Amino acid sequence: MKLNINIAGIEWKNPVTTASGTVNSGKEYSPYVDFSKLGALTTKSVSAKPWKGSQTPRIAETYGGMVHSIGLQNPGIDEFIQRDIPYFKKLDTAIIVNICAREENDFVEVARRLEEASGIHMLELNLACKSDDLGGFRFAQNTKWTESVLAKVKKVTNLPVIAKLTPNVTDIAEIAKAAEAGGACALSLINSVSAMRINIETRKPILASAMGGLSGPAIKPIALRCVYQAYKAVNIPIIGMGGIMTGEDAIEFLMAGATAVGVGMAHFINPRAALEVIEDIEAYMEKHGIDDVVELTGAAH
Amino acid sequence: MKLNINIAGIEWKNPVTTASGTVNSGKEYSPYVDFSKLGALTTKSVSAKPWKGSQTPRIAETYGGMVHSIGLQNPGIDEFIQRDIPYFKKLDTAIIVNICAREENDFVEVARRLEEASGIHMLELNLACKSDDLGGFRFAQNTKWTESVLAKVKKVTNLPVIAKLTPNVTDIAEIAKAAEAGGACALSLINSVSAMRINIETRKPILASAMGGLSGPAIKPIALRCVYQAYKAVNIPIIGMGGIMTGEDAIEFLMAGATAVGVGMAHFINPRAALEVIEDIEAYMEKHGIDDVVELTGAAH
Amino acid sequence: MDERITKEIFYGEVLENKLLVGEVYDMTFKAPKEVQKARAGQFLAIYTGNPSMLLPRPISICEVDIVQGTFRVIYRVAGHGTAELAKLKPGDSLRVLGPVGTAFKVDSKHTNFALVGGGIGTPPMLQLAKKIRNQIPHAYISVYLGFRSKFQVILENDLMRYANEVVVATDDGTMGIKGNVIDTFPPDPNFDVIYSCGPSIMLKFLSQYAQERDIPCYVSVEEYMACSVGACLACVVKVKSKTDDDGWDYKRVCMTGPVFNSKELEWK
Amino acid sequence: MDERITKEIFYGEVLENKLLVGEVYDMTFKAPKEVQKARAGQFLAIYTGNPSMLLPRPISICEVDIVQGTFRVIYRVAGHGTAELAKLKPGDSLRVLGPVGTAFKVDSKHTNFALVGGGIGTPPMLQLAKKIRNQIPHAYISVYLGFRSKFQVILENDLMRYANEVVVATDDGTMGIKGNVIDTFPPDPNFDVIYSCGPSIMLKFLSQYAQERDIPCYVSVEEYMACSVGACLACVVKVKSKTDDDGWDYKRVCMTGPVFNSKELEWK
Repeated sequence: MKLNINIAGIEWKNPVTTASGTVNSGKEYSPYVDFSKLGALTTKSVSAKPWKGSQTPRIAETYGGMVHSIGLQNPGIDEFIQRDIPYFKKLDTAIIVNICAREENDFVEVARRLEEASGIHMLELNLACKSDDLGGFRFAQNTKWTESVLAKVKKVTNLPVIAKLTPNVTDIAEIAKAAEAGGACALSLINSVSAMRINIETRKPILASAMGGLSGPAIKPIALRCVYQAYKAVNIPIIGMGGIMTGEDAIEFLMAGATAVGVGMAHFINPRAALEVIEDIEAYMEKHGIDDVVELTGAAH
Repeated sequence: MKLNINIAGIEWKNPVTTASGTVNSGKEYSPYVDFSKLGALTTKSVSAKPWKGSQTPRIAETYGGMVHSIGLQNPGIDEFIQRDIPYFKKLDTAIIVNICAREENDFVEVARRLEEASGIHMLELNLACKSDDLGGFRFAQNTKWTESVLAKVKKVTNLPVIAKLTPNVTDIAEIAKAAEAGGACALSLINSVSAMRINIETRKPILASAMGGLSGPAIKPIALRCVYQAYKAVNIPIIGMGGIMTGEDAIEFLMAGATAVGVGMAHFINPRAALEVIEDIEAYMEKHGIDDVVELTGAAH
Repeated sequence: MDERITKEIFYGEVLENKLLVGEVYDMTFKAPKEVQKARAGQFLAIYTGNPSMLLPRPISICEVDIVQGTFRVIYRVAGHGTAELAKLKPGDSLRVLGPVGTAFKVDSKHTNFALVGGGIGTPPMLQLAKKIRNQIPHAYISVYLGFRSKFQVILENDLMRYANEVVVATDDGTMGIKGNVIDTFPPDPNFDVIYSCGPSIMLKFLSQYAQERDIPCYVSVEEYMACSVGACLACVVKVKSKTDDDGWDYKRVCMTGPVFNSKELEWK
Repeated sequence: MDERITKEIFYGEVLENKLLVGEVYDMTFKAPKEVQKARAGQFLAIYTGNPSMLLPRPISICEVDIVQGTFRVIYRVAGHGTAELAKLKPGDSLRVLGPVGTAFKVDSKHTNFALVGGGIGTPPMLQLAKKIRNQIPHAYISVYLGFRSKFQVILENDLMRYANEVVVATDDGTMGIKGNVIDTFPPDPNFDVIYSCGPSIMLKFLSQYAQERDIPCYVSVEEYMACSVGACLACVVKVKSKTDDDGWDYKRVCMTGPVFNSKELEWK
């Protein structure tokens, strides 16, 4: 039974990674779960300079999910390289570093720094980042911005570059095509869905930033739809994510068109969630006589 | 304590209506709940000609919600007028008829027919309808289409026209503004979120139409965000809906900027849900010493 | 208001909920008021109790006991929702909407009844057999049941309480006749009427069979449901229509059905 | 792998879960293995058991009984999640992550201890008092508690098991001194150290008080949490930083805290 996959020349021992932002760089969860058993570890976003992130409260629970505005707090690429790369070297899994930026140049800058560093296998651009240059919109809310930033990053790195897209668009297919045109080796779908909660006692939004991203099983059907639509639109592989809690969820994503999946918020409910997803996929394949996990990709089309 | 509101000259005895499509024209639920106690009753979409709707399966359960593609099955305006208007006359509530169409002219045609009929208080245009004329997109996925269809309908009717918008857009604020410019007396926010489920045993989408709309408490935070953004963008009232199960949910919508709320899928879990929402709002107002429900509208801004 | 509020969600108290065969459970619960209204063929919309699975599950009434005030339902754990029901223990509370839907109509002029159950479609046949026996003491009730194998057979003995004969077929021949349920019919049937519930492929063949022989045939059909009261139009089925241009129209299983005259259905 | 899997989610068996005062519940549950690791000041992330509310609720450890193998937690029903916990009955199972977070450090050189609890911040003071008493038998432990009214007062008697004195203040004067908890301090305190948990406004004033008098002061702070293990960066608090340009940086309450040296916190 073949569980391993290959995305842009990078071998994953199985089709499961972490969704960026949910396990930081992996260390905090390491007493609970061995991330070396995953196909890949996707880090929290790192930016050129340190970002302090949002004011608190940063999260609010919702029905079957949570809205969050962490504000991409991170120590910046310098400290990231110093602090996390030695840790990654102890792990036996593909390392995907997610990059955030408020302007194109910063995406390029961080990509350049990571190109120089060692022990990194893939980059993932968080194109749900908002930019003042874009009138407060997100990079992946426009085909030109999406293609442009990817093309510029591709120029400075030989690492495969994954484009992580936002579902907060009218037409995910056209954005997916733009990412492919820009040189993305794969798409990560989806980032969180723009949302909010209000505290009816204080009469204020719960999040200090008012709005944030919705994650968790509540959004899984939206994420599946985006993967399904993008699969029809592009030829590059898709890493599906959004509310995956179980192997059944993951298999839905594979059938919708994903080659791999990311497990995110599920870690907060069960730190071993990603491992259990792998086990469940294996059990499903065994039960259904599937020899190679890639047979599941796009099976629902 | 003042619970009644006024939208475009139409008096609602309280700020609660039904979300279109969930209670048909009201009759089926009438053994379970007295819709005369609501501020308004919003009907299922009616089109110029009879629509058969989607193949089955038409629904699939999701975590905290459901995806559905009923395909707007309805008997067409002729039978609607004959069958439902006599029933509406027995109800002591504002009647809002929701209209669906695949082309502008049909919106106009149905509005004209309803203008001639009696016993109707408001119209609601389902601008989440897809159109071949629009390349398969939805009317409310484009500012021009939104404004245009509203303006045309406004020409043939004196009834106030509500624009029901889809959340499946990059920028709900600009669509809201277009609807206001087109002459909408109010916005209904939100229609369901494009989504899907896959059956991992049959390896097919569960819905015959593959994709459908996600409803239920899962989408409430998305709906709240849309209401919050639209409230900042327009001056017309907003009817908030999407996953309202309780009075607390409804109050969040009011505080996000809604003047009224629609209760939808909650009926399937509790046929008395809308009445309980009214009771909960009253209890909240009493507890917090609020004299007029409109004080809650936009309180979180 | 001319409309009166006559219906409401009710709570039943679980008395028993036991594994019958395979993944099939047999649950009895108390709801003295509501059993009075129940008729053979109707179903209950049972809520899972798990807030992540909000929609009720439509489950046929297998048997009602007016004296004890109990419903009996037999259901298969087909997914996570029914798995929640399987967890219920005696004393637990069950949230239910119903009974809803149309009933099997029994014509007192009929004498020879064929009741045909396929797999998990068998349960409603029990209350129907009971009803026929009560209404027509001299009725000759033949029950034909089809299952995958002997390990799935249910209700055979229960049905014998009311039926004159119960004939079983299994796909693999491990019990009764090997083959499908229609293979068990007598060569020259004298059925006045056929009632059935089971997989749609079985209902389709049965419908054909009945039509060829001009035997009235009533079938209970299934479809994904949301509201269970006729409002949402999720659970529709194609029904022949003389006025419709296509010759068929969608009817609601929860409202016009679940029991249909098989002649009216548009079989694909 | 150089990392070893040393931690996992565990299940506790509820022994007692009773209403204490107002909306405050007192729950004891068995988890013999995990109590061994618990230290005063740490908390447990307790799952609601309701699938619509997925995140665990951070709840301070009130008391551990190593012999009985039990945790005691006291929590207020502040929302739907804690309302789910309040429904738990003896024999029920409870899903828990932890103990997590930093502990109150007790310096054996200290003699005079002030433990200050505000409202639902009181519970962790109990295990702390117990720890101090065990570690420093001759310690003089003064406990100062502040509540809205006498109807909210909790743990006064429990604390007397370990404390030399327990002084209560209420906002409305219905019990003890009328006013806030700092009003109950002696005019010339000889505190070697202050420990506290309570509303942030109280902690802020207490921190000021301690700093003016150069008394070490440790406070346990609260913030909305998601992962409880330091990964998600939801539960941050502003901590003074010499290297940061703004003079402060965000630290994780679940990891660097919940117990902080009050001097390190950036009070707004």
